[in-house]
Amino acid sequence: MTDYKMRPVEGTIHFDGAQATKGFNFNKMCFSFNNEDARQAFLADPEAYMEKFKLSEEFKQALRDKDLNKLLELGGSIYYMAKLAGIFGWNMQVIGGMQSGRTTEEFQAYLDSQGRGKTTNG
Amino acid sequence: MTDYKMRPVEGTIHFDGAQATKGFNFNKMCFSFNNEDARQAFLADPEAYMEKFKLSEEFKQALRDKDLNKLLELGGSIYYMAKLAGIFGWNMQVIGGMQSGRTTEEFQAYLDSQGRGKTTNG
Amino acid sequence: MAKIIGGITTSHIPAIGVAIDKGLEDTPYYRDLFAIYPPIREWLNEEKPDIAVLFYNDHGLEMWLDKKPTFAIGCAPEYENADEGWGIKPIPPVTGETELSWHIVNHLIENDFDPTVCQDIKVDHGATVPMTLLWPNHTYQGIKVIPVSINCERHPMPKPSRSYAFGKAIGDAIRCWEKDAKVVVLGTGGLSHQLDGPRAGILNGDFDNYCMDKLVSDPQELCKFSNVDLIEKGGAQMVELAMWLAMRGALGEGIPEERLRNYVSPISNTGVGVQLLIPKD
Amino acid sequence: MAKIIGGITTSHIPAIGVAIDKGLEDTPYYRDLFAIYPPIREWLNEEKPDIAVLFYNDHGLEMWLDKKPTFAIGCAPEYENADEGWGIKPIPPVTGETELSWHIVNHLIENDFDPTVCQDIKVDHGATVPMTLLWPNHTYQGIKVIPVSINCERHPMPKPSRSYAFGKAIGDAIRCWEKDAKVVVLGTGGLSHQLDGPRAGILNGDFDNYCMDKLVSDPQELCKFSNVDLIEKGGAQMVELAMWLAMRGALGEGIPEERLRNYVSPISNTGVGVQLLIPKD
Ligand SMILES: [Fe+3]
Ligand SMILES: [Fe+3]
Repeated sequence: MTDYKMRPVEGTIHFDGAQATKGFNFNKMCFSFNNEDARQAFLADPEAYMEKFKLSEEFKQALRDKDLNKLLELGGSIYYMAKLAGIFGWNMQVIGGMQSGRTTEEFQAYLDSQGRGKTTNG
Repeated sequence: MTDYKMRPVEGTIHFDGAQATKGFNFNKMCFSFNNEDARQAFLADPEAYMEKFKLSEEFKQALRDKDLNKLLELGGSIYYMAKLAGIFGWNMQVIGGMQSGRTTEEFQAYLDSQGRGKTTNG
Repeated sequence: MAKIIGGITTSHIPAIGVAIDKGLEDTPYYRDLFAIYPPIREWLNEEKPDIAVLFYNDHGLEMWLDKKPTFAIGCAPEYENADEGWGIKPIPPVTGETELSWHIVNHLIENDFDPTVCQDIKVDHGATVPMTLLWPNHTYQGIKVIPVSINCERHPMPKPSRSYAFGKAIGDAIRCWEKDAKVVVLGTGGLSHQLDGPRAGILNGDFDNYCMDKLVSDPQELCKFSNVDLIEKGGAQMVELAMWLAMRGALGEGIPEERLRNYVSPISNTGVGVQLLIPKD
Repeated sequence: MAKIIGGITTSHIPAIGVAIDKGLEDTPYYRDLFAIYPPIREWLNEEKPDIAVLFYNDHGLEMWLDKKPTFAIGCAPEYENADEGWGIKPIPPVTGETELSWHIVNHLIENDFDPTVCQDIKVDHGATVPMTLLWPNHTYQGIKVIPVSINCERHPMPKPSRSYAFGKAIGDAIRCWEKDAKVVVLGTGGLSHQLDGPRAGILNGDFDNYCMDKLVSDPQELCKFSNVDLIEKGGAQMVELAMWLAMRGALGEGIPEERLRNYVSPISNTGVGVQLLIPKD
């Protein structure tokens, strides 16, 4: 018998079958944001738009709160959630900061602290 | 080196990659016939409907002629073409006859000649 | 642990669905065919499986050429069906079983299969006709279903040996699922028929019965066929044997008991086989 | 006969596409990164490949959870791209190469891979950013492209060893295509990055360079990793190494020449590696 449970990694929620099942409606809503009209419809009336995709109250509240970690925990996939960036004017450093409890500047500094100086070129 | 050409079978056009490429627009049109409104739109104005799906003149003429073998030869897939049955009121014995050069009755007799008597039950 | 209690093969041709809709089961044309279903239903009523893993092929409802999977497995809580263009009546949705679905998907990926994983698909008559035949009057809604589709439309199609191996991996996955559940595996479609071209109408009852024999005793023999071999022997749609092989693969290596068999030809343009196989413990 | 003349790895992060759109290539932030592309373009200009086989992953444009392929291969004459929701500009479509696509599909099915076969898909930045980087100013329209996508979003994802084997089978298929054609293989995405969760922002330059070393000399070492191993070492999106492994698989068994390498970190949230590998004859 094989154990298919993925080994946990701290600070990471594996987007697996269980998560994908829980988050389906939410991810479907975010998937719709590939379309500009959909983004405008959401911005015009977020509550109605969330209702249209049958989001649970937990999902609705997490999105009202822009609580990205909560959305991940509930079953959000970062690939579809990234489309929220277009709606709210975030970039990946903003999102990174929001999730890791840093300001955008702190997040940028964290990135730089790990990377810069390791450039190999040629 | 492997030869991927499928062995020919008489009276049969293998629906392979080359056929699927040639027949894409036609099959896409037939795929649309899963929808009742689409079937009605086709019936109301077949020429406009074929044009909308950018069918080649060869495909258009074969469909005007209801020449099923020609449609297969051009790249039609029987799975999507079967949806024409709903539009034209054919069943599978009618279609079988049309393709094998038989009346529907002859086609039914051909089927029966091969099958009946081979029943095993229990 | 989950247990596979049996395998059932059955045709899924639309004509059968239409015959049920119209109440034609007891007419001379259909009587011999429908005679087999009451004893199978009786077995199902006695055994009461919790879950059906249903191998079928999509005929142009959901698995369109835009993105056509070789193997696709449903992971949805529910599967709708829909208008297919020629008059079969849609039925209320079948219920899914997401937990076992994902368990199977995990097992398949671990074992180097490359399925397309479906959280939102409609199933066509390939799935709904067998459900209606085996669990009539909407009783199918009492069983959870995992639809698994195999490309039988556009070449290249999976080799018969690959479909068998795919089914075998799914059987292994079911047997290592930690929940107590009784699972029945359905192989639908076939047997000999050809819908397209000048050769339309070919049937091969001898080959069909050979396939049913070997399916029980020695499925490896059937795995030696290429899809063109099958087309030559039983017509272009004989390739639907893929689903029978997948079902048989799921039953495992030992020779199962063949509890029931039926073969009637032609129904519509098809040689229609039905089998009930019980795996040895 | 067709010949694989080289393999190129490159990131496909949207930030790079945006930087090109805005003309930021020569700013301090981007200079080191963009320095590598002129020599690669020079090599491309000299070698003039006819076809690019491009491994990428879809990020939620076309391969939605409804029917998510493990491996998908394009067989279309043309691939559009589209609005992805956060501001990268769509570019004119890339041109396909259906004949080689189908040849590859036939070879894959023959060798027990189970791809989803795509006659009509849109490609996302995973494919368009590399095309724009390597063939700027719309010159990518002069090369035929076969996009091949690998699921890097939802677990279970193909094992690194499976992605390598998949690429290897595609390489074998290319080498046995009877047409004279020069083919370049592109592995896009990676390297270390994590976009999601409290651990967002992790980078691992040492591991990235280790991967680039082993990709050349001993890709089997990388095939020993599970996807969780990669996530631990390089973040949740380190799994995009799948495309690098597929590219390397396509180059064949021998150790290629590493003609060029570049590594800059961070660009956006990512450790960005670029390599040009030339297979030995
Ligand atoms: Fe069928
Ligand atoms: Fe990516």
